[in-house]
Amino acid sequence: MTTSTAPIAARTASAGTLKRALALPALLFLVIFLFPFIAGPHYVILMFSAMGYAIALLGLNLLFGYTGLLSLGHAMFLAIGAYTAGYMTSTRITNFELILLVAVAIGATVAVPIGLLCIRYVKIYFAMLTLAFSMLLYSFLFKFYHLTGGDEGIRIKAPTLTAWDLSGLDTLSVLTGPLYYYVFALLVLLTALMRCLTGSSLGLQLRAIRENQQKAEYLGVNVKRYRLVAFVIAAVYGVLGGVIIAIPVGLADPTIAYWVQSGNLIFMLLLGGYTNFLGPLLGAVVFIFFQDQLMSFTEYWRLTFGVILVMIVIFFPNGLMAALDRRRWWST
Amino acid sequence: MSAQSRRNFLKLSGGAFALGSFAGAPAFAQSPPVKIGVLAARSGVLASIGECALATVQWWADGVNKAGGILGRKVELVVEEEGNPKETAERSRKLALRDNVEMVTGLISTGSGLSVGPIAEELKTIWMSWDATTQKDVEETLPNPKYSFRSTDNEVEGLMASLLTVKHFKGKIKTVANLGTDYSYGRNMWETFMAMMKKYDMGVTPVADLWVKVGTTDLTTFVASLQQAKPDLIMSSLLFTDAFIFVKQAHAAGLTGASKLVMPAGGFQLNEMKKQYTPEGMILGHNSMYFEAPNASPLLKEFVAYYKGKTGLFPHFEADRAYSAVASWKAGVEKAAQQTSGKWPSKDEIIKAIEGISVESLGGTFSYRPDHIPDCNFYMGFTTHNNPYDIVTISPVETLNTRDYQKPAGADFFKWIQAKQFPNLS
Amino acid sequence: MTLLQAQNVRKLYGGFCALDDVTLTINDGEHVSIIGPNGAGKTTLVNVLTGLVRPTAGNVTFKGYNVVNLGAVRLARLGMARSFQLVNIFPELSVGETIAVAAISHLRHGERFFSSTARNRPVWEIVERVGAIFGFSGKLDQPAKILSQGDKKLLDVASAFALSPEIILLDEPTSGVSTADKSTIMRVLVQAARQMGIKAIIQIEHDMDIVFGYSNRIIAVHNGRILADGSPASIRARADVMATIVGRQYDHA
Amino acid sequence: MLASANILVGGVFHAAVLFLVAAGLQIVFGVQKIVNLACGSFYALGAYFGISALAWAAAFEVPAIAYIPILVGSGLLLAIVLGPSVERLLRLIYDRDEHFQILLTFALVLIFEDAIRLIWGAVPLQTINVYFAFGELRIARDLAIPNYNLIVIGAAALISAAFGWMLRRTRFGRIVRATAENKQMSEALCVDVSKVYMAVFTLGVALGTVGGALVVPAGAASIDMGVELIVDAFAVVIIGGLGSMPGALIGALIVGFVRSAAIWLYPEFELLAIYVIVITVLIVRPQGLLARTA
Repeated sequence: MTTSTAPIAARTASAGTLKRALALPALLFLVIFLFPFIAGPHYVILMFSAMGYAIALLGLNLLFGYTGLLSLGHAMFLAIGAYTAGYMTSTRITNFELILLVAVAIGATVAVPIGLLCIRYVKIYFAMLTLAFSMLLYSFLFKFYHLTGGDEGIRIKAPTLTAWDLSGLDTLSVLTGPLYYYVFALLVLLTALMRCLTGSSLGLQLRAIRENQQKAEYLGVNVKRYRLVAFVIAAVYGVLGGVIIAIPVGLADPTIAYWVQSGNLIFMLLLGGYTNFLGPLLGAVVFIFFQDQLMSFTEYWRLTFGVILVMIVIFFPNGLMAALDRRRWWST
Repeated sequence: MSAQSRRNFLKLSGGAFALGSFAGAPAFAQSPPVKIGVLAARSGVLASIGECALATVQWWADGVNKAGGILGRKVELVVEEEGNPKETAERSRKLALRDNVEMVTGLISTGSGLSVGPIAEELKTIWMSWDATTQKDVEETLPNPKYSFRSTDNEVEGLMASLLTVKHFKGKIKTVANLGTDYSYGRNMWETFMAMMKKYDMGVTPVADLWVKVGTTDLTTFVASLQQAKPDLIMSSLLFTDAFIFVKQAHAAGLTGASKLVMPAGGFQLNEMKKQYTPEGMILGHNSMYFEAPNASPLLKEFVAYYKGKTGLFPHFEADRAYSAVASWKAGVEKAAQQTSGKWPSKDEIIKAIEGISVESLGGTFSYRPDHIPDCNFYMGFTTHNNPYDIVTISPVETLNTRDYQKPAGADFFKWIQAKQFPNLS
Repeated sequence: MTLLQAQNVRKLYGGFCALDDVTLTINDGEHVSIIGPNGAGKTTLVNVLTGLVRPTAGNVTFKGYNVVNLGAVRLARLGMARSFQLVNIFPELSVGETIAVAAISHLRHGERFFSSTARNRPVWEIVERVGAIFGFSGKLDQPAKILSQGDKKLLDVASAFALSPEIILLDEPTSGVSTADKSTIMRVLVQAARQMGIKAIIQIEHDMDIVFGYSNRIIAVHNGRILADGSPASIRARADVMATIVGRQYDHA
Repeated sequence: MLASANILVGGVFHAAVLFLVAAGLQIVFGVQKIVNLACGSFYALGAYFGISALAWAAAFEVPAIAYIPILVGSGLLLAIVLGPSVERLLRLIYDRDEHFQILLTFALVLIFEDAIRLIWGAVPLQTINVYFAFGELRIARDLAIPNYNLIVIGAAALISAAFGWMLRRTRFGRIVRATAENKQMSEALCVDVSKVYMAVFTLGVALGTVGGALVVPAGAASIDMGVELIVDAFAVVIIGGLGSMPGALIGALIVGFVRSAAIWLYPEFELLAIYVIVITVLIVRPQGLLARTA
């Protein structure tokens, strides 16, 4: 990642600099928090799925930004999340926390074997192997329709929360109300957790692995184990994101795992700025809302996105955050 | 909690462009235009089908506006794209919540139908579907839909094709093969076909069961496998580009000489079923609209001329699906308005009016049953080369009405077939 | 007490015999210089001793474990560190962070996923101490990629030292540095070794002033075989060895 | 039994199609270490452009034997226009991490899909009557193999042979292989690497466009054919071994036969079979069957 920026600020940042450093994330979370009061229901539901993408991208950036592994198959974990929600709600288990827990369990159990295979490779081989696995899942979901519903997929009914009694509300007010803030809390929690992980020895050692695998090994960094840890954490975040993204859609179907969706996830990451901890959050929000407007504006929105991605890759590799976070408080 | 705040913080003005054209439209009263949301596929396999249906809706809107609009209000189309289920769900919510359209019409793929159906009910927005119906769609997901009006059951085409097969090939065929399109529609067709073969104890044994992924462009291996199986008759539910590519490559390999072909939905690709490689005597279905229907209505003739002029192609049955959806809704609005003395009726009143309504659509009379499933004509027949075009046409044209060939509301399809006495075909 | 032992080690690259039947032991308190002409097999020897390269025959044991089966990570944990001939650093990481990676391994804090590294006092104490010894105190926050070539090499060595290993193998630590600075670097290495409690240093070296000035044992390697192995005085006395290795009589003042 | 010969030919035909695209992917990766996600899009563009070229030529009542040269010519022409311009785009980021090069080609996939619909529209297109213009090889009463399929197989074999000969025998081939082995060294020996990269990338694109043009008469051109084909081409290249041309041939034959066998024996398994093979190869022999060590 020759274009990355300088490392995290000096160990003991003074109070002033810390305050300024927190301004950016605080603003971002404030906007998301206040969104249901300031925007119409359509946009609030868009933000709902943007939060799902943000969570998935936080995990993916642990792989791409921190460990330097480009996964072209991360959408398979979105699909695992969606189908878990589908299977559970269709057997009348609609408790949201339970769905998330089961999704995490399944995501982790799938991610460990796949991770063990994939982390032995880097660069192009890792990208192609992850792509092959996601297309394997796509074909399975598509072909074995007795189990997975094939192209029809599986219906996802609106989940229920233990703390809140949602029975009185219709799906729209659930999505723009209590469930929105539940997912918001989850986003804050998972962002804090990821911040803690990347600030811990794991974060530093993953970056060392990214920079120079051999040197890291000779300094006692267990490359295989930490790459697997990063892969499984990324998968778990991906599965959680998958559950959240699928709820407003109300359907888990094979197209979620198609390889072009994994490409879009990386696009969002680049748009936000993968060399920045907050890149995933900003990338998800900007991409979702920009796509919403672009799709209504022109039927050739893929062409426009393609051109934008070319511009980002060539001229703005560090994405939007590089412009916003001048002092690089949050760089990976 | 969900604030309906008017002050829209993001001021992301809906970029959706209005489509109704103005050529010679009469001056409209100051009443606001009636916005109709259109979800049309623009990319991937469904692109050509979506574009045909969209062109039909646009033609319908121009006609309506020229004749004074609906209850004096000009029709304005807000077009969005039918993509994968996630994108389609977002677009349908945008139409309902952001553009607050009066009604949403569209959708061809089953996946997007399954996600938009519940959203239409949730947002209390009338959805007049073009296609997007499968067995599963009907049973569990929307047991008694209020705002969604869906299309005919999938199996109708399979039923009719089976009856034609029984009528013309009973005793003449021993072995059959399936070349199914690999999604729910294809499975429904094959299950229906085999159930009908059993009902009329045709004594046929299936010798091949092949499934083609939608959009495949190289079917040489499928053709070769069918030649290996040597079936007397091939029932193929293919309906996308793979449909005519199969016929073309089958002809090249001599398969169409040996086996009879049944393509209940092949009419989707009527412009590509060239005489050059499409055999005569193939059962070809045109669903609810055949551009050369025997007693074609002036409406159909006018539309076919318009469409051929605009695109150089003949319209396929998605045009009728689109036309019947929007025309039924307009008729429903106007019928409901009689009770409300000309005032724009409420959604519930419109829904009640549409149930049981029947309109003159491109493919003939089209009416909605109380359970929101339509009844209409279906056209099927044996292909022939004697026509002035470079494509095959069908003759004689069997016109069958779904009243006799579509299971009643809530019935189990396979039990219904066993019991039903189908009228014998002409 | 023997730290590192090589038994009848042979290494063939296709037909070429890089190491031919090498047996040696490294003990506590030794500062070994490995000398020999280019292509004599010095780097191959260090690579075999550190498990980077698998010997064709024979084996190398460190604290009773076979070096090759251990792998670099467990070797580092057990107390063996090395630097590389070509500079091996983390370009995007800061100087402080590079040293911190080694400190974390040494302190076994590698699994502390939920405590912030920035507030981990023991790690940064090692970083500051090693940084001070190697003269990086002012540059701890600079990304490694903008350091000079010499500083990069020094950082590579410094990070190896930060592991506080028992034995450290250095592949030409002073190469590419002006002769004036060579001795300052050597003084830093010796001082660091003493402060970090390093028991043995093995150093590939070409500069005879350094070899005879600092090491207390010299191994002369030629054509993959050990020509001579002994104290600096005994090696200098061997005219044949000095002729092949140095090419002339060397009389260190 | 004869019919199973037909399945064999079907498998070889599918393999020929896959080989043309995979070879384009392979040569570009071999030399420039770039995995071109847009190889399928060039294939689709070649198909559409081939249709337009033939339609244009039909206006001049061109004889049947001219069809193949027109198709191949249109593919080459398109490659000469597209190849250099895309390569110049990639050149801006050669110094960057290879992830960025893959992502740039992903952007091209998005661009080309819409560009095709913009230029040629959404309705699937067919060429004028080429497929039947070359008659057929009658094996039995109602069992024939269209000669056009054999022509495509022949063309693919010819192209792979010419390719192999070019790489091994010609001076340009040696330079290409040298640059593949060690870019710095060949630069030091005053090889203008940027010209080699341009030529190689254009060659890769040409394999895709010519492949698309040659194959389209047997079927039709549809918008999403590019996106679908990419995944199969990946499978071929992984199985055969990244960077090895003979590997692309072996990989294409394996995928071609596995697909036709699965279609006949166990349809559910058709799609899955390919990916299972890919993953087993990547685990057992990561560098692929024929490539040198990874």
